[in-house]
Amino acid sequence: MAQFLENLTLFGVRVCPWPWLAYGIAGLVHIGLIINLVAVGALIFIWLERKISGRIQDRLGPTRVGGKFGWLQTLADGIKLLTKEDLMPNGADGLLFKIAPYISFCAAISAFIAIPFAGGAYPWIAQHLNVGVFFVLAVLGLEVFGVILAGYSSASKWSLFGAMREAAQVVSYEVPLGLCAVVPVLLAGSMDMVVIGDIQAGLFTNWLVFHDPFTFIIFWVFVTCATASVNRAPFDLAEAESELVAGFHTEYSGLRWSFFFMAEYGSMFSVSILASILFLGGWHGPFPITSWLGLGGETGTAGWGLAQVLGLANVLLKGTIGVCIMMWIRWTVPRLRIDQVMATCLKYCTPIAAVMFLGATCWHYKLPNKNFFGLQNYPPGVYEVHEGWDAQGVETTDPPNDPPTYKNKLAGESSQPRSASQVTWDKTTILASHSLNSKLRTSPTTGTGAGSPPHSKKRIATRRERSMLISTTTNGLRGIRSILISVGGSC
Amino acid sequence: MEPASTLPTLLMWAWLLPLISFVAILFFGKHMGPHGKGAAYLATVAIVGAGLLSFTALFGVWLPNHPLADAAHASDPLHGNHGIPDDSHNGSHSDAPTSAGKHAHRAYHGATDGGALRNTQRDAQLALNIQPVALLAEHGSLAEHGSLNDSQAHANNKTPPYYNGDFYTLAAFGPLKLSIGYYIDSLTVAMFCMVALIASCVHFYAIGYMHDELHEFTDSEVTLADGQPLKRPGRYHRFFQYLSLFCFSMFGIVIAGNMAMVFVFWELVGICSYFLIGFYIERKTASTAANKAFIVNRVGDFGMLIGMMALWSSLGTFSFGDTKDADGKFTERGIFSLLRTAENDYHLKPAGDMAFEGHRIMPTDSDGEVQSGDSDNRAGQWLLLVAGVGIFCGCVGKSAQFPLHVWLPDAMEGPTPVSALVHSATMVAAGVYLAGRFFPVFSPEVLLVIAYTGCITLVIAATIAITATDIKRVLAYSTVSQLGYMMLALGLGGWVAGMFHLFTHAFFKSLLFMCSGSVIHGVHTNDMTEMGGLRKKMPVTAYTMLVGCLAIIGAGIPLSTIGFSGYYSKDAIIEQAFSFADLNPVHWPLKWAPVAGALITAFYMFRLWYMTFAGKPRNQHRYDHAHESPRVMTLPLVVLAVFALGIGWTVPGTSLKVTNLLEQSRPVGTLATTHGELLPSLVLPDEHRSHEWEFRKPAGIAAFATAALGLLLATVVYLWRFLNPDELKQRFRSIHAVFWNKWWFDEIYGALIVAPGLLLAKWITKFDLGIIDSIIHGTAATCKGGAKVVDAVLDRTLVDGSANGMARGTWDLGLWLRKIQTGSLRQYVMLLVISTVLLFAAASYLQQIIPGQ
Amino acid sequence: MEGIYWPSVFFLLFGGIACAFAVAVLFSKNIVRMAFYLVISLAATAGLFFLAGADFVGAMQLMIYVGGTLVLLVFGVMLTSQERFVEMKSDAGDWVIGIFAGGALLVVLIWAAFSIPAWQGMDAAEANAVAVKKTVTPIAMGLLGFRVDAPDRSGYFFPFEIVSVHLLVVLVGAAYLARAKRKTTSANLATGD
Amino acid sequence: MPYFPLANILTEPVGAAHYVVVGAILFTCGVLCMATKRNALGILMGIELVLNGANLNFIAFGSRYLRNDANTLGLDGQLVALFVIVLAAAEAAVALAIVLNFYNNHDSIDVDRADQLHG
Repeated sequence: MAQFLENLTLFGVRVCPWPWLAYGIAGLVHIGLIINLVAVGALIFIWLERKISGRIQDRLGPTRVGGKFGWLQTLADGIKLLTKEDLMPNGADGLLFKIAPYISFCAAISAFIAIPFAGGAYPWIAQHLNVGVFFVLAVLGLEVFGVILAGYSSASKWSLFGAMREAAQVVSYEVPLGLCAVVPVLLAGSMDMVVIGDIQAGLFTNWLVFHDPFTFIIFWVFVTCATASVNRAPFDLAEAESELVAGFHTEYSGLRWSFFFMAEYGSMFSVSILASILFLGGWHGPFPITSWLGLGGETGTAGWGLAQVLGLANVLLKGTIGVCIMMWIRWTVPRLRIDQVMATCLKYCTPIAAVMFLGATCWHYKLPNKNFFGLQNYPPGVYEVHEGWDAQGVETTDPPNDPPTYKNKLAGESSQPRSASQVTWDKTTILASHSLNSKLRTSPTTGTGAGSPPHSKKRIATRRERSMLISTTTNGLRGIRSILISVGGSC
Repeated sequence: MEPASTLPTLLMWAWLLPLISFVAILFFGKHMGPHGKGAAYLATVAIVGAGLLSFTALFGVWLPNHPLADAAHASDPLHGNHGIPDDSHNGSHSDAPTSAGKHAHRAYHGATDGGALRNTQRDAQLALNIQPVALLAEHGSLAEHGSLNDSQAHANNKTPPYYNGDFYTLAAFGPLKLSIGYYIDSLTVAMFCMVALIASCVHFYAIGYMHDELHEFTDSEVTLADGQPLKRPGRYHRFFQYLSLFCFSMFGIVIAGNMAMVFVFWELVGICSYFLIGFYIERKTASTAANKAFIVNRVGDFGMLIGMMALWSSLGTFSFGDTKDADGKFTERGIFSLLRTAENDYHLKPAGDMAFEGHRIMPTDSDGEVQSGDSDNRAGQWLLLVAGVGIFCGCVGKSAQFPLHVWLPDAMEGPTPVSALVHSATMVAAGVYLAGRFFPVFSPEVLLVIAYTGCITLVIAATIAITATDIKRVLAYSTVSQLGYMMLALGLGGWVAGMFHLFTHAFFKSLLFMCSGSVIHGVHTNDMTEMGGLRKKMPVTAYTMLVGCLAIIGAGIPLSTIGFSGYYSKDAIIEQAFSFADLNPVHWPLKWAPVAGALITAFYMFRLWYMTFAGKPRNQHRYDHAHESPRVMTLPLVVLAVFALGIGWTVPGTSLKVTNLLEQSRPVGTLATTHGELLPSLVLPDEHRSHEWEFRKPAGIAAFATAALGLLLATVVYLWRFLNPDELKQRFRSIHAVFWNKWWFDEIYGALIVAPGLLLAKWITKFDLGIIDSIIHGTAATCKGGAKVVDAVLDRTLVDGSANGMARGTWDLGLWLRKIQTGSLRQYVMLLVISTVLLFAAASYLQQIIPGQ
Repeated sequence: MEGIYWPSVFFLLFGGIACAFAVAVLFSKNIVRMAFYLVISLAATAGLFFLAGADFVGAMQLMIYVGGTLVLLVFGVMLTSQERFVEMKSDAGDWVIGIFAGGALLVVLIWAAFSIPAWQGMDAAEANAVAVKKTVTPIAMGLLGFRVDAPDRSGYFFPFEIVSVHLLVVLVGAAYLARAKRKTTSANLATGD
Repeated sequence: MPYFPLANILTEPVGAAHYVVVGAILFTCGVLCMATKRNALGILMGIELVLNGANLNFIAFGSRYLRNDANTLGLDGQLVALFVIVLAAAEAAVALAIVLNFYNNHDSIDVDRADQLHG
């Protein structure tokens, strides 16, 4: 996005004369999109939840507002919430009470920063992190912070109990959740969600949930833990109405209360998308329709755009289905007791996840590049680890006449004017990360540093990264090494 | 199938299976099935598996690669060289001792196909007994040739085919290597099969026999202080655990590739027999018997250690076989090939170092008065004598030979399956097996010792068996007697005869013991005087036992090839004895003892059978309660009966028979008539000579006649009751007393060894208490007094003073420092910060004021 | 705007936030607010880590410190959150001594930091020439004992294992220490205490 | 006297020294927290601040953006920082357990009450 803006010229005039402006605009656009996604998503999901719960309970749900299905019901609720009085208890800690909902909301939104909505060489993602999975889990863990602060600052016993339960629960469930998430990372050899999604291209048999029996089991553990970590029924102990009135948000009303709900639905959506990317193929449908139709191809073409939009639709659809399943569970399964919740985590989820992790590792070691269906059609790039080091740990130098790559362009090394179609892609760039750091450090020089020759051989060597191909089709020592490296890549 | 690799593997697993079973039962025995019943199945499966592997090794690997004599003469290294006359040795043996005229046997002169002829004759004679008259005639003609030619002209037999190597090297101390190795020839394979087969039968039998142990066991023979019989938990799984270890140990001896390993497993067998004999450990008799077996065996093992040391110090190796590299060159020579070198025509000759070592033990003997051989050689011969007799001492202990035979009858205290195993295939067989294995090391003098030992043993044991009334005790002495037969056969040079008797005896003796166990199981007593007429109650036991009895007395049609298994082996031994006595008339007892033994054997065996199964019941109560044993016990009896009947037969249509198999592993250099070096008059005949009609006829007739006479006597006395045994007992009271009291061996040992030992121990105790202790007490008192002085002068003033001073100083310092320790965490942190800053400041200041920076 | 070096701007931003909220932690009286400020300070520190090229460590800082340690901390706060503990004042004397000692320490440290020329930083061109290197795989390989970045340096496999075991022991020990004590006396049971 | 390059901080890259200064401030704040807070949890927070200040130094000395010469710690700095973080988590768990125990026994989390070890 930023690169696009940076090079965008309208009528011969560069739209963004300064790189920082391009970055600023790109950031604003991303933020706007994500906030819209969460907020509008929450609107739809709240309506959907009411409809689904109605149908499950053999009634109609909202029917009045907005026509036949009551589809504007949430909007009406929102207006009602906006007009409510903003109450704060007398004994409350004012600052924390006010700031808590925003913390939850921000955490829920932040998770979307690293979530890709369409893959490929030029993924649709706000910030392409090479530790994406890790980042999303970390940020989701932050959400609990708002809940705890809310519980504490409300000066209410109900709230405090809810917050305490929430803290215990989320902290416990992060362990099996992380263990589950490590398995796709291990199989892909990368924590980059784009890579994890892209290795599942092709038929649905390539989805990691069908990779082997262990991933199939661990997918369900992941679903359980994800449900628990976003505090949904049957794990919604923090807001157990029957015991704690409304738990941590007992004292909240109006817009602050709705922020908590937006955060909840946002995080539901984000863990559903996370599950779909990690296990269910992400932006790849069950059948490779895009490749059958001959879509895709050069970046920036219409076919490519259509394929990306299809991928976006896939992600959103899978996420929505995940959210719907969570609703289905909520209105079907009774709430557990807190000790049952903890037992589920500590006695079942964690050991199962650990054993399945081991099993998946063994499978990967014994049958590399093979899935449950015995197919061998993972793209070969899956098991390559691309770094600037070869197997002996020696930094590799490039042949001088390598084609310019994405990395080079990002670093502003090439003086040629770039359009998206001219960029040559190779395998390495899929994994090429442009972290916050690299962007900050290199982008200001793109304008000024144009045309400057490479400084030294060392610089070329360090800038260009070579792929380290680890053959996983042979067993023995090399197989072990591949495991080590994929574990290493996943750590 | 490459035998060099498959044989060790197969036999190794056959060997290890019982070990696995043992370990599994050791750890999980109690939890295997109800009351540990699964342990029995595990042990049985293990031994049956071992048996299957052994038979696979025999029929699948050994026999296809080593065809028996008839099948391929030329390819067989054992027989191949018979046809090749070795002229080079004619000269060297021309000065061989006298009595050449008596050596009127096969003389093979150069160019003819004499070897093939002889083989054909011999095999035909053994197998079918065709036309003895014609054979006699041929022998006669050959004998004339022999008188013309030198009797020693035919070559000695080479090393038999074998495979040896190491499974695992435990340690190597210079040239001495301690390893778990294997030495596999046909004897090994056959022993494996025999041991596994009998042990399998014993296991099956024990499953039924030991069922008492499944639940709480009431030992009626042990009375507690309150008069109640002992009650204890059953030890079913423990029994099978020991059985497995026992089989493992026996397999270990058989497969062992070196003396050290033999010794290790030798002792393992000993400890297993200790466990099993003392299985009813609460019974005083059982624990005493176990101790007795163990201690008596130690006496023999002491001699064995001496023999091993003699061999090791002079030969420098423990290994039996030669180690060769890929090119067939020797890398390391074994005992056998060191002592019987090809240069020496495989005759026993002391190795180079033995003369030197021999001087150590026989320093005065260097001025030899015998003309044959130089003095060095004689010294070496003495060392060989020491080594051979030493090794044989071990065999004496293990195989219960005179004078160490006293433990075996007492070993009856163990459960009967153990007796069956100990008396047939494992413990006592180990001794005979070792004697057979070491046969190439034994010089003629040693063999003479062995022969006399066996001779004495067989007669004494047989006489004791006549009077014994305990059914198992009769069988026990019969075992001792039969072992005497084996030793006698080995000592007379009849290697195949002795080993063959080991095999046949194993089958019929285990059969007899298991039958007796079945009887005991049925009537709950060992005492034959309370039995009688049981034939009707337990027919299977009775008739299988009858088969066993007929086998042990060697029933068969004389001078034919039809008979029970014992017929073949015992006749072979007697033939060998006749052959030996023919050359050495001085040693006439060795000729007549086995004949007399055959008579006594027949008598006491049928005495046993009649007293047990025939006639009228002597104890009606016991008779009424008698019952046939369950099928799991009788089935092994039938199996063993079949083997006891037919183990000596040739498999129809083939040349497969035990003697032919054993012939394949005939020890190196034993197929020639040899002479003693120390006793020049001693002549050890070639074993094949005994098969000549000249000896076959009298031996066969004598054996048959004596056996028939013994049988008749037993029948007269115990079945028809023409003679009242009680009257006989009264009439020959003194002889009966000798026999009944087992020749007073136990009493003599008690008076000669145990009592002086106790007396000596008492004296030494007095010495210990009176003199050594007083010295120590005096020293202690002196030290104590000195210490008191030092304590008063040095310790209290100097040491204590300084220590107390330091302590006081520390105390005062602590009191002062105490003020700083306020217990407040925050003050500590503050102190840390301030002192850090001060340190920084000091360091910076110092850096500036120190010159040269 | 053209001359601005953006990483420095972000450094100022994050560093300022970190320092400001650290000071806020110091001077805040309310224990829960202290925890809250601490979270912000630590998150800003994570931003500084990102800025220094240690993206993995930064993510770890977010996840473990901000997500884990502080949750524990807040948990403890709530377990002990009675009015008398929420605000505990220290002596004024402590503050005075503390400010002086701490100020001296700060001065010493800052003075030391700037007294080394090599730590002053590079010029812009030189800094731009520094290669972008990813750290995740090298760190992971380093923890597994293979140093791909500096083959002559030793790996961290053994410390990694020790720390793993250490963590396990610590967590078990902590659970043991913090377990609920059973009141065993019958008097307590009778009074329902 | 050292040179304080604060004037052109917006236009020039920062160096390790700047990071060290931030680390020093965090460290000092942490130490003062430990020295002045009576609340045991406050002291824990001080410890966390101190550890973070130290971590910042490790990262700074290991970063090639701040000090691109042969003497950087390289990845070792990051690895040590990782260990510090992990150990800090462990330490926090134990310290919290101790504090809770202290609270259970003394009904207080005032460290000034924990002076049984005074001399």
